[in-house]
Amino acid sequence: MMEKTTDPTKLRHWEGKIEAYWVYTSGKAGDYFFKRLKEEGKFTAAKCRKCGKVYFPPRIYCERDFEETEFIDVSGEGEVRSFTIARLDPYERELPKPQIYALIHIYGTDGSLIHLLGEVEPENVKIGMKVRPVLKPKEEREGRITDILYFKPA
Amino acid sequence: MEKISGLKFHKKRNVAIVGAGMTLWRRRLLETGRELSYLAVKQALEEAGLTLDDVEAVVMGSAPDAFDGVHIKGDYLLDGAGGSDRPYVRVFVGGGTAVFAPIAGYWHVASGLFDVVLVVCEEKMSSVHPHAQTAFRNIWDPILERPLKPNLTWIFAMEMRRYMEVNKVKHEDIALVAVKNKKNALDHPCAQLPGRITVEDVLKSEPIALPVRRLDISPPSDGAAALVMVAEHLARHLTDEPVWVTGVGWCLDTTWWTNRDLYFPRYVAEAARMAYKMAHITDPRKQIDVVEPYDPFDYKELHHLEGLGLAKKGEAPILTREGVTERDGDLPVCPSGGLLGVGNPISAAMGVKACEIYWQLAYRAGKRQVKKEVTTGLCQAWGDLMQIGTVMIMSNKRP
Amino acid sequence: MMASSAPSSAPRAVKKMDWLRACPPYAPGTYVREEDIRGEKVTFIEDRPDLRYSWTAGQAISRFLNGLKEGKIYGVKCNKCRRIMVPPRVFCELCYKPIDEWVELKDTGTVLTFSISYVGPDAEPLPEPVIPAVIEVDGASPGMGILHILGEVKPEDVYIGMRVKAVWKDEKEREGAITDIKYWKPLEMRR
Amino acid sequence: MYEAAVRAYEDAGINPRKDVDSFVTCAEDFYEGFAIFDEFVPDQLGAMLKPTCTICADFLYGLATAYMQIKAGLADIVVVEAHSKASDIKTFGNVIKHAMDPIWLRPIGSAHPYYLAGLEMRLYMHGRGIREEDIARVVVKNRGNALLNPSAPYAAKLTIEDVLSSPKVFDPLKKAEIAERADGCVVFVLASDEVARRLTDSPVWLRGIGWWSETSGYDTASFSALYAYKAAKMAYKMAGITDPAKEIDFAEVDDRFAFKELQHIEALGLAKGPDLPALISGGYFEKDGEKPVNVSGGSLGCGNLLECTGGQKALEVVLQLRREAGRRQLDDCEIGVAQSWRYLPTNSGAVAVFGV
Repeated sequence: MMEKTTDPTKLRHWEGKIEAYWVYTSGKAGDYFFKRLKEEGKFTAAKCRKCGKVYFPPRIYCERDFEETEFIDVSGEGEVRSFTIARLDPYERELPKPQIYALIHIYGTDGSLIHLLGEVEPENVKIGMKVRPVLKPKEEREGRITDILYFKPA
Repeated sequence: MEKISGLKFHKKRNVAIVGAGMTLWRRRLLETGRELSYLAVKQALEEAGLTLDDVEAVVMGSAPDAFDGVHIKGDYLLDGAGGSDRPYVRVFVGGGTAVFAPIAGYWHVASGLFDVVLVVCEEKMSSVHPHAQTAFRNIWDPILERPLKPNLTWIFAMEMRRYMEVNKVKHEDIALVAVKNKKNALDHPCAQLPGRITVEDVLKSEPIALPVRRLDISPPSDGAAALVMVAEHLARHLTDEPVWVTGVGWCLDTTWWTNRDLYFPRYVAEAARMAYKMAHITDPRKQIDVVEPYDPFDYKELHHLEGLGLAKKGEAPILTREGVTERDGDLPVCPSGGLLGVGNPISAAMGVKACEIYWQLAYRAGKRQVKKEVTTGLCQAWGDLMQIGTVMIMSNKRP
Repeated sequence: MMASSAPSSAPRAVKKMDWLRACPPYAPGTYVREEDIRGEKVTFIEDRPDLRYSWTAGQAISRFLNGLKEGKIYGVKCNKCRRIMVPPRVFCELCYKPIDEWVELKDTGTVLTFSISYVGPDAEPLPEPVIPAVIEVDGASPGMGILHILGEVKPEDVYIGMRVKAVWKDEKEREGAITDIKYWKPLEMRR
Repeated sequence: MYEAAVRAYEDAGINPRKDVDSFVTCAEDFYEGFAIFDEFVPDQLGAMLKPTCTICADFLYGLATAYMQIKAGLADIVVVEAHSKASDIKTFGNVIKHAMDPIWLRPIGSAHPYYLAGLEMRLYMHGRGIREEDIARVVVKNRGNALLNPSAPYAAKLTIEDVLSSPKVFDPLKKAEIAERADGCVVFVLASDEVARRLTDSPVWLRGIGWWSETSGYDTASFSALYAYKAAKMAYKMAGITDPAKEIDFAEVDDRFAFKELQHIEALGLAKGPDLPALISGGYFEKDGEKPVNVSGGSLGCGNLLECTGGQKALEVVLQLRREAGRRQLDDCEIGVAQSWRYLPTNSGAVAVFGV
């Protein structure tokens, strides 16, 4: 038998990282949604031409029927289905300020959006609470989901 | 060398392919990976005359998560691939996935668990930056190789040089493959880099990692492809021209690639041996009518033809020079235009490998249809660190 | 304004009979050029995640790296198939049994294959080409190579079968890494 | 990996270089820090130059793959491997975050992606009338069970108060309700009916296997472990089980977040949702209870083994059925079920039914 190294200082570790970054295109439905959000501040959902299910975030296809969808306008308002108060960052360190994440049902759609809540204290958030989106000023918008700063009580 | 056992074949059930589809292949597409998968699946289902409701299970084939830049990529792509509300699994053997995903589809059906299975392959290589090759930084051993700052092309270049040295092959002969495949791709509606080039063009193109030059390499692409596989009793209902899967094989060689002689792909030979045994093929050169070997680099087509036993060692360049591998030749090779001409979205290469053989055997390849009469075709892919061979044999005659 | 998200390049549903005449595939998809991204003609998002790992080297590679620090190349031997292997491993992949002993190899070898690379890991052009090679290390069984770099030689002078020798970093600078060998230099020239 | 494989081969009395027809590994690239992990698999398993492949899924999906290969007539003996080298990952939160949709979800806020579990937990409690102490009991039970399991690194004697007072890091989710990570490896050898009978007198049979995906997006997800319900339905059908609450003797379910155990118990049909609070406080799922769940200590006790989670579950079921579970051996068990989930942020999972 080969002798074994038992001294832990002699057993080696090798530090490394994934040296890459990524650029993601928003996709066909996403590109349409974000351009409208950026330029007009409007929200878009997608309705299945066959079963009528309304997707939010919008998609170019219905995931159940594989039929095409058509874009429809929605207000962007909705209500809180669930929420959590997050206190840790991805490194499991305390966040400087807790963040309230909410799963928001968007009115006029069968879908939901996960986003932050703002202008509300954690203890006042309730399931079923009506909320509406707060957008960045038009000149600061980049055509990204972060153009929505947060949702606030309506 | 010890005798190694391979797959066993007490075949239980015949499996047929009844539809295929693929998207445009380009350096970058607007669509997300999910949307690309949807576009390919939609076509495949239409060709099969089925709806998503009929699909019982889905197999996804997608290569490194580092391309798309999504961890657990299979579950991210799920809904676009038609995986919602049904059994769904992703398989991944590097570039070999292009033929391995349909092999996995085969066992889903052959096992008797499912009658209709969708096989989807997707790759969005444009997401990773600064370059598609960046994703390949992480294929190397992090301790022994990454510190030497390797580029993906190195292994190919070293394999190509070894192949040229042992078999006494000239670069001119290898370049003929790039010329042929790019020309074939002129007839492919999805093609990214079709064209008429000469051997001179290849030999004078920019050096990347010699002996590999720019035109020896296939381009990185975004794209998706899909196949529909069904059990025998359904195939007859759906179409008069099903294409049957008659043989499969796959084989993974040791991780220690620097300990192997790279001139011959023994993993491809082993995988082919298994597939031939299952398909009852004893003389592949005579019994196989059309072939789509994996051609990410031009020399790879030759290397793989020899691994598949379709040419003797060192004979593949001669067949190419004599025009045997042209679309109107005796053994058409990469009639689709291959990866060199149509593009190389790693796993989605299924579109020009398994899908193309299906179209050829169903006589649906249009302008790409080979001249000779075809009954049996073979597709093959390769991947990892020069390690894996995946082979599938199809026939338009029921086994 | 766009009324529908229908993929513009895909025709409407084709009936089954038409397929016999139509030549698949349809090829839908929307091509985006590099300048469309740079000119922000399409929306996109960039992410630079911090993904870090600390890989355990394990018994065999730890000893190998520690050996490099001392200026030695270690291999291992399997007494069943009698192969002397490098890089070292704790078990023999052919016999599927634990390795039997350590063997100190020489720091000379033979080039099995090589490339002349004009690009770095991200496909970026290099100011000077580098010459990666698989080097069969003397003292190990035939064909047992490692990946490394050649130096002190012009690209056009390298050939398969060339005898080479490791050029080590200064003892003080060595850190127990594969780069403790700076490169391998030729011991001879053809012609 | 090598050590686990050697033990499995010795146990089965086989030589991997000669007897095994096919090898299956279960891995995801970013859990490993490689771009193509498949490369590094064959040697350790004795699989060089053999049919070997990677499934990007949990260990139980690997069992499903092996099952299909055997049923399709491609193989008589298949080896399935899964492992976790979680300690190699320096930035686990970022790795999980990398699995989120890059356009719609990843850029939102700057919290650890565990917040997704916090959202789901509140939705679940709200919908089912589950209280925080019911969920805390899961932690007490599982980490307590782990005291009898020598492989479990997170064994502890806790009280409900200990758990309830643990910081609400993703309110209502508490720190103590999140399984810590661990390293480990599980290797199984599967054989066809005929070959299994030749190899041993007392094989454990894989009676049923099911896997299911609900959807990929949070916008269409049920947040009620529908994936486990459908996967179980598929596995039970195969195993001929019609009344799981009666026919199944014990279960190992995914409990990487404590509330998930309750969700999964319900999905597997082991108890009805409204009865859960009473059953858990009555000790129904304890080691000496009516329907023991996670006797091994579960993931809360054994650690989050990433893609090997299903491996830990399946191993425990097999050990129990073989009466080799040592001090935590259950009496009278003939049918056990193992269940796993593909972790955040997915809605997919698998179920395996084993019997003697």
